[in-house]
Amino acid sequence: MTASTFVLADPTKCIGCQSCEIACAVAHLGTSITTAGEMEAPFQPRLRVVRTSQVTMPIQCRHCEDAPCANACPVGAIVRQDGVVLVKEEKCIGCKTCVLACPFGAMDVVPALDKGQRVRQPGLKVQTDEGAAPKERYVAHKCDLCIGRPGGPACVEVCLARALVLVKRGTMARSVKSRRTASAMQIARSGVQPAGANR
Amino acid sequence: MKQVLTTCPYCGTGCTFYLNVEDDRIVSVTPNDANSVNQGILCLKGHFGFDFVDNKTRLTNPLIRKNGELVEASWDEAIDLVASKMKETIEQHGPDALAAFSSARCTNEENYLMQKLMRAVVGTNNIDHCARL
Amino acid sequence: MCALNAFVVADPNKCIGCKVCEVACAVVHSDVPVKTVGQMTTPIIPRLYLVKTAEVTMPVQCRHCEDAPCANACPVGAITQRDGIIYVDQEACVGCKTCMLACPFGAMEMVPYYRNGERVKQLRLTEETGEGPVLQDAFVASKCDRCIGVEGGPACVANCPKEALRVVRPDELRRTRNLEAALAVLESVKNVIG
Amino acid sequence: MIYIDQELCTGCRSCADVCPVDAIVGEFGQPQSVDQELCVMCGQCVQVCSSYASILDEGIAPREQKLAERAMLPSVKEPLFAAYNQGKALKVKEALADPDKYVMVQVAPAVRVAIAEEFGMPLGSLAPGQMAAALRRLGFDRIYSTDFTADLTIMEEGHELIERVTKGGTLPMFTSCCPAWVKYLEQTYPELLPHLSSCKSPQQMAGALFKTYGAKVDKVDPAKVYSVSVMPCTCKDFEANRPEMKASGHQDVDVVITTRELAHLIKDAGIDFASLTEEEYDRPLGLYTGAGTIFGATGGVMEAALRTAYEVITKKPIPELDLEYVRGGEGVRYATVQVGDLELKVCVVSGLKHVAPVLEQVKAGTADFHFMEVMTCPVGCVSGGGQPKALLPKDRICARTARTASTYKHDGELRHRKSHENPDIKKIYKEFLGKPLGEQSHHLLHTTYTPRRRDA
Amino acid sequence: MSGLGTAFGSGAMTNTINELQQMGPNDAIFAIGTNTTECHPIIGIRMLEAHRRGARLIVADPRETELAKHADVYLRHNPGSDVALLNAMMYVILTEGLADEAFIKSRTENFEACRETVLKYSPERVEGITGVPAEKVRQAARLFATAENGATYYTMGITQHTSGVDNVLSVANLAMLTGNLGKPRAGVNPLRGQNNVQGACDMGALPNVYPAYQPVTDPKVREKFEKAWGRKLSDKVGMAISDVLRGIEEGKVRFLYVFGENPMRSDPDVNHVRHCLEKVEFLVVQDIFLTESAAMADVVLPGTTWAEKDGTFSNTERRVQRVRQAVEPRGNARPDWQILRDLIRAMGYPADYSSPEEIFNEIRTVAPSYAGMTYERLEKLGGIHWPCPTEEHPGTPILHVGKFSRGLGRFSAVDWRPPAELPDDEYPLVLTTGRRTAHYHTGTMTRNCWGLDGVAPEEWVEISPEDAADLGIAHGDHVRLTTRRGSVVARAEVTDRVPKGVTFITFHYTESAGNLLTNSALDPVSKTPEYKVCAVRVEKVSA
Repeated sequence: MTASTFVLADPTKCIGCQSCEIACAVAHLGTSITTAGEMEAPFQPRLRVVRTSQVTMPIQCRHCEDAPCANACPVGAIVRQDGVVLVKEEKCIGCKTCVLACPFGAMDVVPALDKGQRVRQPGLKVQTDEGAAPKERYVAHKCDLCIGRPGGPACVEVCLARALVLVKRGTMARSVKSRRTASAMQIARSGVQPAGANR
Repeated sequence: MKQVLTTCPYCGTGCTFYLNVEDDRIVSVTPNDANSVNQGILCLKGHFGFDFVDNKTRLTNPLIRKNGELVEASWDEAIDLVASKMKETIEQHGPDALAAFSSARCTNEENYLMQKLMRAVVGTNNIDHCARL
Repeated sequence: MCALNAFVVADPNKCIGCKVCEVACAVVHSDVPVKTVGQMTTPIIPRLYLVKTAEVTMPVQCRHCEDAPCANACPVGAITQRDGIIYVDQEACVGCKTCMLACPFGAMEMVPYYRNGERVKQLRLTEETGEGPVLQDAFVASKCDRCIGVEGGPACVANCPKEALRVVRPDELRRTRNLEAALAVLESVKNVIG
Repeated sequence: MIYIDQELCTGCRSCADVCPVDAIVGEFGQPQSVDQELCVMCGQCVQVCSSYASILDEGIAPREQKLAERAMLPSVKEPLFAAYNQGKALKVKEALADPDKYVMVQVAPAVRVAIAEEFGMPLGSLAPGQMAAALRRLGFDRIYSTDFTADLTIMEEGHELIERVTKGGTLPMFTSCCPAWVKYLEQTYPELLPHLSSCKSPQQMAGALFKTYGAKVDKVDPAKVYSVSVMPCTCKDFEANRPEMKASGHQDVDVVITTRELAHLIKDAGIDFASLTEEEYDRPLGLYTGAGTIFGATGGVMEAALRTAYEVITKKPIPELDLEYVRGGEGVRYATVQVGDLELKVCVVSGLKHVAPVLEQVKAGTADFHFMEVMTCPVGCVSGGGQPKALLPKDRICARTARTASTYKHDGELRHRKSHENPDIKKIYKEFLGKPLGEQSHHLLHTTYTPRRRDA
Repeated sequence: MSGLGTAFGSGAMTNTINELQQMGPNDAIFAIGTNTTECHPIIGIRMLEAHRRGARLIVADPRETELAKHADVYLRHNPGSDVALLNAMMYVILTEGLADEAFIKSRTENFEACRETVLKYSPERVEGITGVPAEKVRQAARLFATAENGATYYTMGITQHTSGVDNVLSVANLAMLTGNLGKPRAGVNPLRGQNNVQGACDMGALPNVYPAYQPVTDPKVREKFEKAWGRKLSDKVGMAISDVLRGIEEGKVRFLYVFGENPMRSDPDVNHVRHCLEKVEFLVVQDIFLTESAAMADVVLPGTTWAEKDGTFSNTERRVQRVRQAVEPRGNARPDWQILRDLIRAMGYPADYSSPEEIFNEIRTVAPSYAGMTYERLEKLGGIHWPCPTEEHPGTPILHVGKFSRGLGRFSAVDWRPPAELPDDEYPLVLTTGRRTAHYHTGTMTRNCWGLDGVAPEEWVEISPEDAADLGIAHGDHVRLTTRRGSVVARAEVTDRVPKGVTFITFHYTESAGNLLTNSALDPVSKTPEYKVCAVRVEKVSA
């Protein structure tokens, strides 16, 4: 089984423009943004830009090998498919346990859409002073790496600062390997010996 | 799909891009690579700032205020009303009683016509735009 | 867009299993004000439940699911959302227990119905006994209502001696976690570059 | 005796946190039990325990069985918790129903600021008159108050202190009215027992008087007198059952119930406590001063003693009656009081867990004070283990504050506020006891202690 | 415009954007009063890339912008203290012998007056005005002056002050002092905030100049235009926007034609603007949406968006580029040039243009800097920088090479003046304004874009953690901002991006219109309003 790939931003490059958020929302629309605007489709990106005086960068799912969201889901609505951790919307009950479980805040719960339109729940009504109205269905919502999109993740493609990269298993492996080599070289050069080696 | 190269309508950078058009509607934007200011990249306004064109609240007919309400009118009616009001004001109060704010968002050609209208046709230099704003 | 429904959740690493949360829950939901044990004439009927097994000790309560299966299952529409709370209208409940079947957390319970410290009786439902028909007690579905209208917020949170319970506002939580995650990346990038 | 119901305990050990003597044993997460030898029966564990018997739990014994195990009245409706004290209300109910028994009752100072809570009145409501009325409705023949013997304790203990200071007795002297404290000293610091005042507690003084002076006043056979006491305390029953407590020639106190149990009895009898009009306590053993009633609060014994000692020594009226410097909350307080030529140094310990360091000083001879009051419960008897139990932790604190406030309010409103000015105290010395520390006093009102150190 | 015109003879950006891509370790970027990564993201990205290649980056801004986070030296100066800061930098350059003496001698004039003034502004002395530690100013000055090439960039953070012209003159002084003009990777570069501000100015949509900055007061020029247009022309300088509004109040102006603008949102002190638009006898608004201003009009003319018409835009670096029609005009809307043409005709003046190209060709005959451009050349070259006097001329990417437009560069002696409105007990904080990446100007376009409004659907006012704590405001609370002119409600973003004492709001949102608050006090020369500083009171409003 291969490890998951994921998208990661470089906070030293990101300018916080939120292009990635729009690109993400558009990529998952299934229609043009003109139509989305006409339908008043909710704006629902699957990554969110953090922008504070300390740090600026989008945060999205890491597609954890042991995905806490999936392990926490009481109804088995979060699964892995070709290394991508995915929400099976039809199973989700909006309990938010996955939101609680995700250490990155990469999980959200948002109105479910069917061809850009919101979906009503069969039974649950929202009671307000004006009376009761059927509630819209909500589902867990997270990065799906734009699975099936020809150009790969839309956020990576649109980023003008080139701050977003798709970290692949191979990239990770090469980087880890080169760090190992560097680390060995450093020890060799500095003459550092493991404790007890002199004995 | 038709692709039309044009210049971004937002900030002053002057990025150029292709508008991708299907059935007379813009569906997406592709950044211009060659010989451009932006060289293959665009910001979010450049990429995603076009759908206002088809917004259903666009003005699509001239409006004339009648009995306090703005009501739809023909172009001839609207243009004639503006022209007659301009003439009337010039006659009664002189050309300097007219003023125009031109647009930093419209084309050079349009700005030229606007100032020409005020200077050559009306006869006043009361023309400005929001460069400072 | 309105915020996601908040909910209370316990930290199993802090919980000692003292049940103060359960008692506090029952106290604020008592329709007769009670301060001391002696004042209580009804059983303690909480809306969260201490789970105590060899592996875990913590109370479990409603997550106020956005698509509340309990509400979608209720045949009489007794469960609705009000002010971000999935709420049981006990007057409307018929005690069918479908909500109990639907809830994946075991957060729904069927409990004896009390009003003004007295058991509420059925309207006509009697049980045949040796001494003839006896009017039965009423039962209703009961679940966490996040202490709607209670000053100081949920009583379980306010009274936990170990601060093991907290109100989770999913949107806020996500924002905080996003920031922490971003700072972590920044730190690691700095380390690699520096 | 204090017990923990093994079926109900979740092993949270909240009780162990409040136990001053580490008598709660068991692993975290497992049902706990009480080491009866170490236990001083203060009942703080009973107050704090929140692990209740749930109606949803089908694996536990039925409620009727639990009530019987706890010797509680079957009519009790309140929820049951894991930690409990063995009740005596059934015995009282039995005695009241027995026409051959002449039932006298004493109620401790702290009961009157708490009992009303059990009937839905605000925490700390002051209700001495309604309580007297309720006791009368229950059928007690004589309604007396422990506050009277608290005044008497001051007379005896005050003189004992003066004597020890002036004649070179063992100093510092410790108060002896808290039975849990006495038991603690007996089992933990037996070598310091000579420091304890030889005075009996007010409960036991009352017991000794009920079946002597009280019987004589009422012209009844002391053997027929049944002596009941109502206490905020779960340890007073232990004290009443000490073998030496038979100065009257009979068991001085026959049975002790807690404030909560009195409430159970009142409810059991169908008495609507809240609507009762106030009634007086019987005389002579029911008339009390403010000094007697503040025994219920930490520092109260000290304050009452100082009010009397000052005037006895200086022969002048004390300039200020409210001695704020000995009042307070949980912990240790010190004060120095100028009494004539004497610079009297005092110490007040509230909460038994704070006393060990002070006792170590006494042992080492470095303790710089003459007189120490010790109360086992956090803020004295108002917070006793037999008091109404607050459902929420924050209300437990509110109740303590409110009951303390009511205690001092009651003190401020009483006609007499100094024990030696209680007319019935003067009368009992004149008619019966003679003088403080006199022969009759010595016989009825003073006692001795038993070292009970556990073998290592 | 006015400032750079005085100093150099031309008010435009002197160099080009793509020079940033050649910048490296010997070059310095000085960004003052520009939130470049947000307002000009492409240029911002180029700056950051240059910085990664080793170019020095100095940022001066009261707000800690994204660019500021990356700066080698970040000068967080108090709003409205720019002249003091710039003079202090020049003080360091002068006193440490870092000035380009040769350049000053050969290319400039009036240096002594400037020098005399600058020497009053030691970094230590002005710390109280700028709030910037003297050592930081010294670092910044050295970093900039010792670079081989230093390019200065600014936007409205410099110009939108009552001292806006002074600020610009100071920036020009600094560039001349360090010899950073007339060469690549240098210059004074005001970044235009709107797609065709440069073009509108070039076309003479200004009260004092004809196309190509030819003064209306110059008789020779006027004669030329009278001949070209066949009409007698006014020799009187016209009214600027603020004058027009006052003119309406005074009953002098009775007819107002507002073309593609929304003064009800873009102008300062909106309540005052509303009053004027209500008062004017006849108001014509030509726009694509029924804006707040259009809703008040007597006649509304539906124009078209840029995608529905042909023409040219001139970008911030004087590069003229084509705009091409991609879709048909919506409904009965018409390209704005057609509307104007028809109106001119209706007024009885000949106008028979059948395409924008014909208009452009007329422009070429009257605007010498555009004379050499044709639609064909623009097509081929992608764009041409003016001045381009002949059809053989390649255009002019860099201005003032070898010689300034006015001959010698002119130093000015500029003293610092405080902003018009300062905080007091009643309005204890400073309010400054600006933009966010996702939105543009009054939001007429971007608020109607699904994605752009999606990422920034509402106003978030920036307030420092210290001020927020003092005022009992938590992140996300609704707050009311009140100035002497009005008040708005928005949500609070508690952030260190703004210093203690400063709050920030945009002017993108109708529902929280920042310009209800701003001060209409003007720079006496440029007539630019002081958007960047006014006094404000902030309070929490309960939900």
